[in-house]
Amino acid sequence: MKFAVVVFPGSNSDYDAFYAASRVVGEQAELVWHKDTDLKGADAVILPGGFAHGDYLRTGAIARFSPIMAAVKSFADRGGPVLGICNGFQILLEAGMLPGAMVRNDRIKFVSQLVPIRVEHTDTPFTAACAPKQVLKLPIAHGEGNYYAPPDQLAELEANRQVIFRYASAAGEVGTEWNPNGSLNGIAGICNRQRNVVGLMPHPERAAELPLGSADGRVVLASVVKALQDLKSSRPQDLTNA
Amino acid sequence: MKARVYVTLKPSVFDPQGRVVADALVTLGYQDVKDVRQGKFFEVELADADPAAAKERVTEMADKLLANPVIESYRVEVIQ
Amino acid sequence: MKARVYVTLKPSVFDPQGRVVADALVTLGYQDVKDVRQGKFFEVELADADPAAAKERVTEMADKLLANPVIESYRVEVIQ
Amino acid sequence: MTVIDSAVLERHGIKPDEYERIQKLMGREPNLLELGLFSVMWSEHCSYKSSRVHLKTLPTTGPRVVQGPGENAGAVDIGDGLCAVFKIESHNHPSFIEPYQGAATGVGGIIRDIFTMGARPIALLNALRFGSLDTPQARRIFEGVVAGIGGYGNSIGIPTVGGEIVFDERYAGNPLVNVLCLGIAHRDDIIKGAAKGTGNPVYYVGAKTGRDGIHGATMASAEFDEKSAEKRPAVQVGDPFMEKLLMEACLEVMKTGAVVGIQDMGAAGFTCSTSEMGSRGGCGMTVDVTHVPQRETGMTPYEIMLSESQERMLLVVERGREHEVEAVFEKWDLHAVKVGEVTDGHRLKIHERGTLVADVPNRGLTDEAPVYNRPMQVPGWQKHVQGCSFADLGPAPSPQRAFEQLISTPTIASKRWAYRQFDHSVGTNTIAQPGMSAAVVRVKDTSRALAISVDGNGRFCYLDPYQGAKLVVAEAARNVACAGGEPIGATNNLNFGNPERPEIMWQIGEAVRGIGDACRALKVPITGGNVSLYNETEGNAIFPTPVLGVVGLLEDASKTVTRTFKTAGSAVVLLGDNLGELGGSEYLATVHNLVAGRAPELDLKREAALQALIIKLIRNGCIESAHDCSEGGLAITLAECAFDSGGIGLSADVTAVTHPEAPEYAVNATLFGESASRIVVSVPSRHLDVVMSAAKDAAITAREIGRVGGDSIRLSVNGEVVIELPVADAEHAWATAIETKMSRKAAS
Ligand SMILES: Nc1ncnc2c1ncn2[C@@H]1O[C@H](COP(=O)(O)OP(=O)(O)O)[C@@H](O)[C@H]1O
Ligand SMILES: [Mg+2]
Repeated sequence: MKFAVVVFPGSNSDYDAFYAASRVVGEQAELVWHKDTDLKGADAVILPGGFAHGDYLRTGAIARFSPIMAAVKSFADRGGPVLGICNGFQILLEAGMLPGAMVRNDRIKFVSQLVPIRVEHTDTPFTAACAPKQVLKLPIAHGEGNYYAPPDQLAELEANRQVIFRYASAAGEVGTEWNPNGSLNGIAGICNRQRNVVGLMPHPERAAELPLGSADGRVVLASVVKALQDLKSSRPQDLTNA
Repeated sequence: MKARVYVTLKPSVFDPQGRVVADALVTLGYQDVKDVRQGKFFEVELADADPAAAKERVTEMADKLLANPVIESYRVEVIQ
Repeated sequence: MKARVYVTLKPSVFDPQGRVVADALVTLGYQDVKDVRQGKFFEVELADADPAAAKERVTEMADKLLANPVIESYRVEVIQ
Repeated sequence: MTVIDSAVLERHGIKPDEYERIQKLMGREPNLLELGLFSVMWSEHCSYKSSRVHLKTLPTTGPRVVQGPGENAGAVDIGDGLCAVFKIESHNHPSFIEPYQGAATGVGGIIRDIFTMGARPIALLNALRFGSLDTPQARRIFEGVVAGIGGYGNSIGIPTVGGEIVFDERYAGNPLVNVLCLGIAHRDDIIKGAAKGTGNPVYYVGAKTGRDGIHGATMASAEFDEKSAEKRPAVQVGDPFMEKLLMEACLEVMKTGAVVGIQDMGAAGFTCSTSEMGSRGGCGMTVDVTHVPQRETGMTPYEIMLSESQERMLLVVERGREHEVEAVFEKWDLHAVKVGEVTDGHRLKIHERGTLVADVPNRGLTDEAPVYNRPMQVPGWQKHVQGCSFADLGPAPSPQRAFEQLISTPTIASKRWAYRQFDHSVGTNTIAQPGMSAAVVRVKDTSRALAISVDGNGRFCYLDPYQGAKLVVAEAARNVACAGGEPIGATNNLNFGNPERPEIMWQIGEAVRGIGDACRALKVPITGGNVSLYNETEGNAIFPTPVLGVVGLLEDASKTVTRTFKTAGSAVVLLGDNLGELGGSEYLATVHNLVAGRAPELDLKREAALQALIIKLIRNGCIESAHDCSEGGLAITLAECAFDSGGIGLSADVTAVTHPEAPEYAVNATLFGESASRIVVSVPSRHLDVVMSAAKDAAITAREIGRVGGDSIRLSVNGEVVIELPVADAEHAWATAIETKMSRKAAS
């Protein structure tokens, strides 16, 4: 399969995602410039981490207007798997492709450390290869990862099982003591109603090899490979390129 | 022609920065500080001359880009 | 008793944020945007009731904490 | 047209004899603009006029050196046709005036030096000095500097992987912010900051020029006094987003092969880049300031030439290939504008709307800047501070109490409060993260990794600048070796006071001599560095603080080890001799509030042998962990091996040293002395014999002093337990000491 990794001005984990997808997971990957208008026939799209446009206005606020985003939207509307990592997640929120918004970390400061997160649901293309409630050790590196959604919307998210990752203890317990940024309900990642668009603050692409401190992130990218194979075997023609 | 857009977090949204500032003020000895909310504003300079038109355009900018309706509300004010 | 402190970068100080926002607005089609400067403001709620006293105290707070005198200037305004 | 009187010269920091020299070089009176050019280029910061004669004595060559001092950064060969390109820079004065922006722009500046060479930056480190965290001012500066370093590095996406932080009152009025950046380049892609080819166009790209930073270079060359407040409009604001675009665009533009030379505009801005590129290339340059993109209106040529606005680059492009270059910059929404041309001869000609406003010999600004052999004199107090009468210290405090005091003293405590604000995982190369002593980054597409450490020790250098500097080189190299890296190159940052004072000049001379001797003995060439002088406030100089950044090479990245214990039952072995030297130790400073005594001895031959040994042991996979003994001595080093290990403790028993001048201090000297050339390793029993015999062959003392295991730190001297506490408690105190002080913020 083929990953498209979108490069926004100010993206800084774009090559990390490209490297993990191509060199670690061993699939095809292509970096796609934000001014492009097509996704080069990719089967899955990654919006990478970084500081698009410096995050000078609000994280992701300006990037959502990039020409490529129209293609990403329609790709997602056709059911194509889209993963937003950190800044990519923030862009998906600003673009309205995922519900809610990010505010400053409750302790204000930028946080950079390895944290455990719990996989809440495995029925998304980016958790398909995970074990239920599997705990992944992934690095976070953000100043605005404090997820917010209005009460009704939050309730809806939970009801629809759209919370995909939650900050947790190494043993998988959830609670404020393991919440690094004040996110409501300890949310680290969510998906859309159709479950094909996933966003998370932690960086799976930066934890795909043991020497880097954790290889737990690999399964997130490996999942989409599996998901697409399952999809292909269930449906002859790949709908994402339809 | 100048306009200002004031953007604040909605009351329902927790404002960590305001909170930290409030705490700092109290520790500095300003016991009477009850609460602090932090906001931002943009001073937009336009070529356009007509106040009414300017207000409309700037409001549009705020809707589209300067504020995030999920968490923020804004106020537009034309200066001169 | 509420007061607002508006903090802006001194005119001579470069404002990258403002520049990026201005560029974004232009690319969004607002060609008539000449310049944008970004600032922040603090809404301080005080137990203290007397406006004059409040203004004085809040000005002190701005000096001490809310504004960075090296690169920023501020304006205090008592609301009610 | 202003007449150039003594007041004007004063304002430009130009001494009368220097002005005569200028007139000679010019063959006439300079105009005000020309004077401005000389004043910034002849400032200490740009000209190294006080340090040059000493820097010349440093060893700068070696089989791996591809680029020594003189370019934007140094480069060493790391195999597979790749080079490590690295340099350290200081931003001390700006960080004192505006901590966040000062530190941020410091990071931005050193990053430009690296990608200017055609290298992709992959790692940042920093060496920081602040006053005591018990003062609000030090906390404010510390908080701002750390936020600024993170704010810039995190945004541009270069991981901050290591550094060191020391807190001492001597830095209260003069914090130090030294930042090292390392990048990787293909040997053949390295590009220099030289202009060549008459008629080639000169391009300006990046941020617009404003009035910020004017005379920053001269400011960085003057002492602080109450008047420095007036210099405040000079504050520059960093724009990491712009720099990110510049970095990507420049690296892409270099691939076209159309770039002849390139240089960033740092200190002395446009003046420095135009004159240096000209004189390096042995040609001249003509520019018209009218074409320079300007942020503010009504800027004069003087302001444009001297502005230190950040995130700007100057390129010389092959004539006829302009469009290729412009196209790349356009892609990144950057607009490269032609501002001039390369010319024959050696003159820098500056025009405004076509009329010539300045015409100077570019070498006069650079190579022919004054060089001073300033008088040096041993400070009167030097001998005095080297003495230390333990008699006056009263009874020796209990080791347990001293230990507990030491693990929570900010200089020794974990620096996680700081580095958790630094993105260290971006780039997916970081193998040894901040907190693990030397940083280790892998080199993608090879089996190799680089170990990097920055170290300084102002206290040792204060007691003995020559000895102290040698110890600093040894520690930095030892830290790198403890990660398995073979030291292959070093950069240095000389932070000192006012060189016009003979005592300070003596410290500088001695320190440089020490660095040279140590680097020669350890075969580590100096490939570059930076000098920051006039670090004084109201006549109080900082400790003389040379900071060394050493880069080491691991052929096999997978072999690297960290400081932390891995398995219970392994043997704890001390390599090197425990001499119990307390002079200048953290123990004396923290427990007795005393900076005195002789700096520890250092036998460079033994140090070299020790480093060769540890590198070999790590390569052969005989040891599980290695940690160099530095601040806090053996006791703290052993504790640090237990910290971050997941709670694995140890119990060890060491032989007491003899401490003639004060026998009752023998135990504390044994535990907290800071003798050089010592490493604590943990060894699985099956490898113990190999390790011991390898040490024997290397003529390095090796003693098995204890065992890894249990959940407490249990240290005995001559069989008697003197320190015992649960790892969890000790680690908690060590890990949270700084955040505790920082959260008590406005309290005092
Ligand atoms: N400013 C900093 N930024 C990043 N890491 C730091 C900083 N200060 C200290 N560290 C990390 O803390 C650890 C301890 O540093 P140090 O006390 O100098 O020990 P050592 O000299 O043995 O490396 C090192 O891994 C270092 O990289
Ligand atoms: Mg050190």
